[in-house]
Order: sequence, then C-alpha cells, then structure tokens
Amino acid sequence: MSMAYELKLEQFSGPIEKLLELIEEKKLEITQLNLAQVTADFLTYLTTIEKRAPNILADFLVVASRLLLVKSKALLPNLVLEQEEEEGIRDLEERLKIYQEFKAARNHLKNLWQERPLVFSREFLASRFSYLPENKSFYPPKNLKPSDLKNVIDRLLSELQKFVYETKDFKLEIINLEEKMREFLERLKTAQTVNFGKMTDSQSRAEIITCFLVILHLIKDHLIDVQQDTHFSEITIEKIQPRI
Amino acid sequence: MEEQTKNNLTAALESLLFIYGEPMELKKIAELLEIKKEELEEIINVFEIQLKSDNNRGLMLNRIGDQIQLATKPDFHKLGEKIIKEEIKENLTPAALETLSIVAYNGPIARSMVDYLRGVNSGYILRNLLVRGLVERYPDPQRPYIFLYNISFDFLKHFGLAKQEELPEYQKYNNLVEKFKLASSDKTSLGETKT
Amino acid sequence: MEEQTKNNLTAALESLLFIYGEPMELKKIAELLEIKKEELEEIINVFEIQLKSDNNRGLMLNRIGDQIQLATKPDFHKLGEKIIKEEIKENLTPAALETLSIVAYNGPIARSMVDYLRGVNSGYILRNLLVRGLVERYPDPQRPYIFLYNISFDFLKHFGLAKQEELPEYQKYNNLVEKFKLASSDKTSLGETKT
Repeated sequence: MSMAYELKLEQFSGPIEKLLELIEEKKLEITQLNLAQVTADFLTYLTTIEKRAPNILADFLVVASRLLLVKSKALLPNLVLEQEEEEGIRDLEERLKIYQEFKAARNHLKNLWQERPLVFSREFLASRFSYLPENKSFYPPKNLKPSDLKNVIDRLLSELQKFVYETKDFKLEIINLEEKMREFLERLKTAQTVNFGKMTDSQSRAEIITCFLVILHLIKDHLIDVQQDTHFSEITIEKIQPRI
Repeated sequence: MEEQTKNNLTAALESLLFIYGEPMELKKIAELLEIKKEELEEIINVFEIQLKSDNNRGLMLNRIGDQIQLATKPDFHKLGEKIIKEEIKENLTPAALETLSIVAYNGPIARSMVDYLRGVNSGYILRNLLVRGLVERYPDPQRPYIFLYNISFDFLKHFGLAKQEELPEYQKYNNLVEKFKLASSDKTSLGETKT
Repeated sequence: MEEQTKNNLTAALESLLFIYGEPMELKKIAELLEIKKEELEEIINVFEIQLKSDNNRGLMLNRIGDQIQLATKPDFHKLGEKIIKEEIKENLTPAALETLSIVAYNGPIARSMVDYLRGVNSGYILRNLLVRGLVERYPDPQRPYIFLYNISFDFLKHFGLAKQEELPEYQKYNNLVEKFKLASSDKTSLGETKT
C-alpha cells in the first residue's frame, strides 16, 4: 500500500463514528428504533467505502450486519433473535453512547491542536563535542559485521512487503464485486431462489464479505428479497419479479 | 534530605536534562545521579513547581509515564518559530483525530481497544501516527506480545501541555473509557495480536 | 523597566538560548526580543547573576565577545561525560541497528523515508548514530530544510569496506527500497522536518 493511499484512508471516520454522525444529523437519540431509521443511510455510505477504502470495508460490514438485524426486528415484531445477536445489538448501542459522550473530548483536541508546535526541546546531546572523551567522535559498536546489517534489512523489508501485499490482495477481490453481482443475478434467472448458506459455504472471509455486499446492493436496488421462514432456518434469496 | 544536597541535585537534574535533550527515563536519571527513585521523584516535584511558579523561567518540565524532558514554555512559541524556520506543520485528518483522542485520553492503551471503540481496524492510522511521531508504543509489561500505545512528547508540544493529565476534562473522559474497558474486557481479549 | 516585563524578558531570553544551543549574537537577540541593546545588556546581567548565585541552577551563561550561549556549570561536566560514556558503551539497540541498516543500504536518505520504512519516528535514533559517528548527514541540495543521512566513511573503513556498494547484496536491497520509495513519493514532501 502506498502512503498516498494511507493518506486517503485517513479521511474516513470509523463505522461507529459514521453511524453516530447519521443519527445526530437527524437529531435522533440512540435507540434501537432510531438505529433502524438510519440503516438505509449507512448502507448507502458503504458504497463509498467500498470504492474508496476497501480495506476497511469488512469492519463497516460488521456494523452493517448488526443494523440489518435491528432493521428486521423493527419490520417483523415477532422475529426472535438469538441471544448472541441481541448482545451484538446491545453492544453496538453501548458503544455509540460512549462514543457520543466521548465526542466532546475529541472536540477539545480538535480545538486545541496547533499545526506548529508551541513548545520546543533540544536535540539529543546538542552540545556533544565538549563532552566527548579525548575529542574522538567515532564509537563503533563491538562485534558488528556487515552481514548483521544485511540480516536486519532483510527482515525489515520482508515485514514491510507483507504489509503491502495483504492490502493489495484484498483490493483485488473486492474489485470483482460488479462481476459477482452479474453472476449472482444470472444464477437467480435460472434458479429463482438461492440459499445463502450454500452460496457462502467453504469460502474465504473475503469471499463471504463480497457475497454479503452483493446481497446488500441488490436489496437496496429492489432486485432481490430475502426470507427466513422460521428461526434458525436457511436464509433464502429470491428474485423480485419486475412489475410491468 | 538536606537543603544543600537537594539544591545541588536540582541543579544536577537541570544540567542533565539540558545536555541530554531528549526525553529521559527516571531509572536512568536516578542511576546517573546516584540516588533512589523516590528521592528523584521528590526533586522532580520541587523542580517542576519552581519552573512553573517563577516568571523568570522560560522552561518547563514535560512528563509522560516514567520519562521527563526539559522544554520551553508555550508563551515563547513565537520565538521558537522564528529560530526554527522549517515547516513543521502537522494537520489532523478525521481518522487521525478520532484515533489520537482515544489514545490521548486513554493511553497507554492496546490497539485492540482502539479498534473496538472505533469499530474499525486502526493499524494503518496508528502506524501513520507513529511515523509522524505523535504516538509512541512499547510492549505491555504484563503481556509481552501486545503493544501499548500512548501519546508522545511531540504530541504534548503541539498543545503546549506538560503532561497528558492537563488535557481538558482528562479525568472525566479517562474514567468513561476505563469503565467501558472493564465491561468489555472479555470481548477484546479474543482478537489481540501484536501490531 | 517594569519588574513584570523584565521577568518575562529573562524568561524569553532563557527559552531563546535553550532552543538555539549555539552562541548567539547580542544584536540578533535584541532583534528577536524586540528590545534595545542596552535593555538586553541589563537583562543579561540580571540573568547571569541569577544563574551564578542560585545553587538550584545547573546552567550558566558563556560570553564570547558579542555572543552569549547557555551551557552547563563546570560542576556538572563529569555528569555530561558519564552520559556520553553510557550511551556509547552500550551495544546498538535493535532499533538503532534497524535504522543503521536502512541508512547503510539506502543512503543518502531523508529522515521521513527512514521513518516510513521503520513505521516509527526515528529522529532520536538517527541523532544518536550521528553522535557515535556511524552516520553522517548533509543538507539536501534540492530541498534546503531537509537533511540526507548516509553511513559514515569511518564506519565503512571499520568494516573493511571501501564503499557502501560493497555491503553484502547491496544492489538487491537498495532496489527493493527504491521501489517502496516510489510507492510513497506522494507523501514524503508533506510532513518533513529538518532533523
């Protein structure tokens, strides 16, 4: 990953902050009902992240999936969620509340921050020469060989390399999203319904995320409908017949 | 401690920090001055108050954890800017501000906790803050495979603060997250790695 | 002069000399403090007496013709030598070794690039290597406020090498870093400081 890319990444708030922003824009309090109200906005924002900062997408999806649970609960009052899911929602609510309160602290920093330092210190041994014994100024470390330097730089660069390539791989998979969407709609053409479990069975984390995103997109565009007949049962994805 | 010795030790501390320039570990200072750490703490207190209360003095003592550094008082920043002419403008992007405020009010803090509060992997942002020198990290003494992040002396310089605790409403926001840390400690212990 | 202003000017003088480090012309100081040279002389006198008479102070004022400099009192010169010996006798820390290897394989190199490759601010460590004579620096001819660092000739000689290119697999590692440099070229021009 290049530094320019990192800089771009720095322009994006985290998902909790973003969600709080959406709630506050509408002057709402943090309640489950209100979370359901901003779910659509959050999903729209996801597309920005997907295009411009794909390597933090997975984290936004974690929050998105919890919001979808909140939303389905609001739409289907009889829906019973698993205990773990309920906890996930409560945890999200809790973090949002902390975050909201903490916002004042962040504003303190923002207001007090000076682009140029207000305080100055001295360089390490700024007046070194007066103290150097025997006026010598060369102190090599003991037992250091050129090959030691080679070993150190080799390790350092391979770590950096890992850091760069992990990100690249992830980007490539996400870029295939549009292709995946087409593929998926193709399958629905012939099958009419598809099971989410089957679709994501034995796939990598990145692929499951991609699938999930595809589904979110298609729901948003009213191209598919998602159903779960009974609790714990398989999620079925159905193509919506275009009205003529 | 006798008055005379204490005086000499304050003077010794001043000259030591003046020569060294960079932040210095209390342990190292105590060794060099050949005194106990408790004695050193006492001298530091005296020195700190002297600097702060005396309008004749242009210097102050900055402290983070077990390190101290001698620096100029913020009142004289215009003079500093005139002498040190190069561009040292640092701006804060939204993600940097978000991350930095968590570290500032709650450091030393593990990355997993920053990630959890923000809801996003903060590895890149923290690395960037490390590179810019606004944040420092060191291995957690309790859990050697985990790094703890805290603000740096350079961070203090941008605010003209002598220590982290001087941040506005520090205690309030520190407590807020501490409470939360406790409540969520079982969740975060899962995904931690040294990064 | 009023007491209050005089106090502030003494403090200003102290912070000015503290930051500058080297001997400074009286004329220049008067300009920076925006006072007349006679007023400055008065303040210098007061400051000099304060430093000399106060056993709490570890610093003194050196006068060389029309220049003054802040320095440690002779009583503490031994202390200064002790720090240097401590710093020098220690073997290189892993962080110092890392920094040295980057400079050795990729010098001349700007500090911001070393920071980026290591993922952490390296100002203090570079300064340390400079003091030990393992590394040299000179201003970048293209960018006036930026220093470029390289492995010192003394150190190469110590290794028994005639030039940097004789380091093991020099070309390979040098190329690798050049690649990273290109990838990051958008940023390096932003946050650089002269250190």
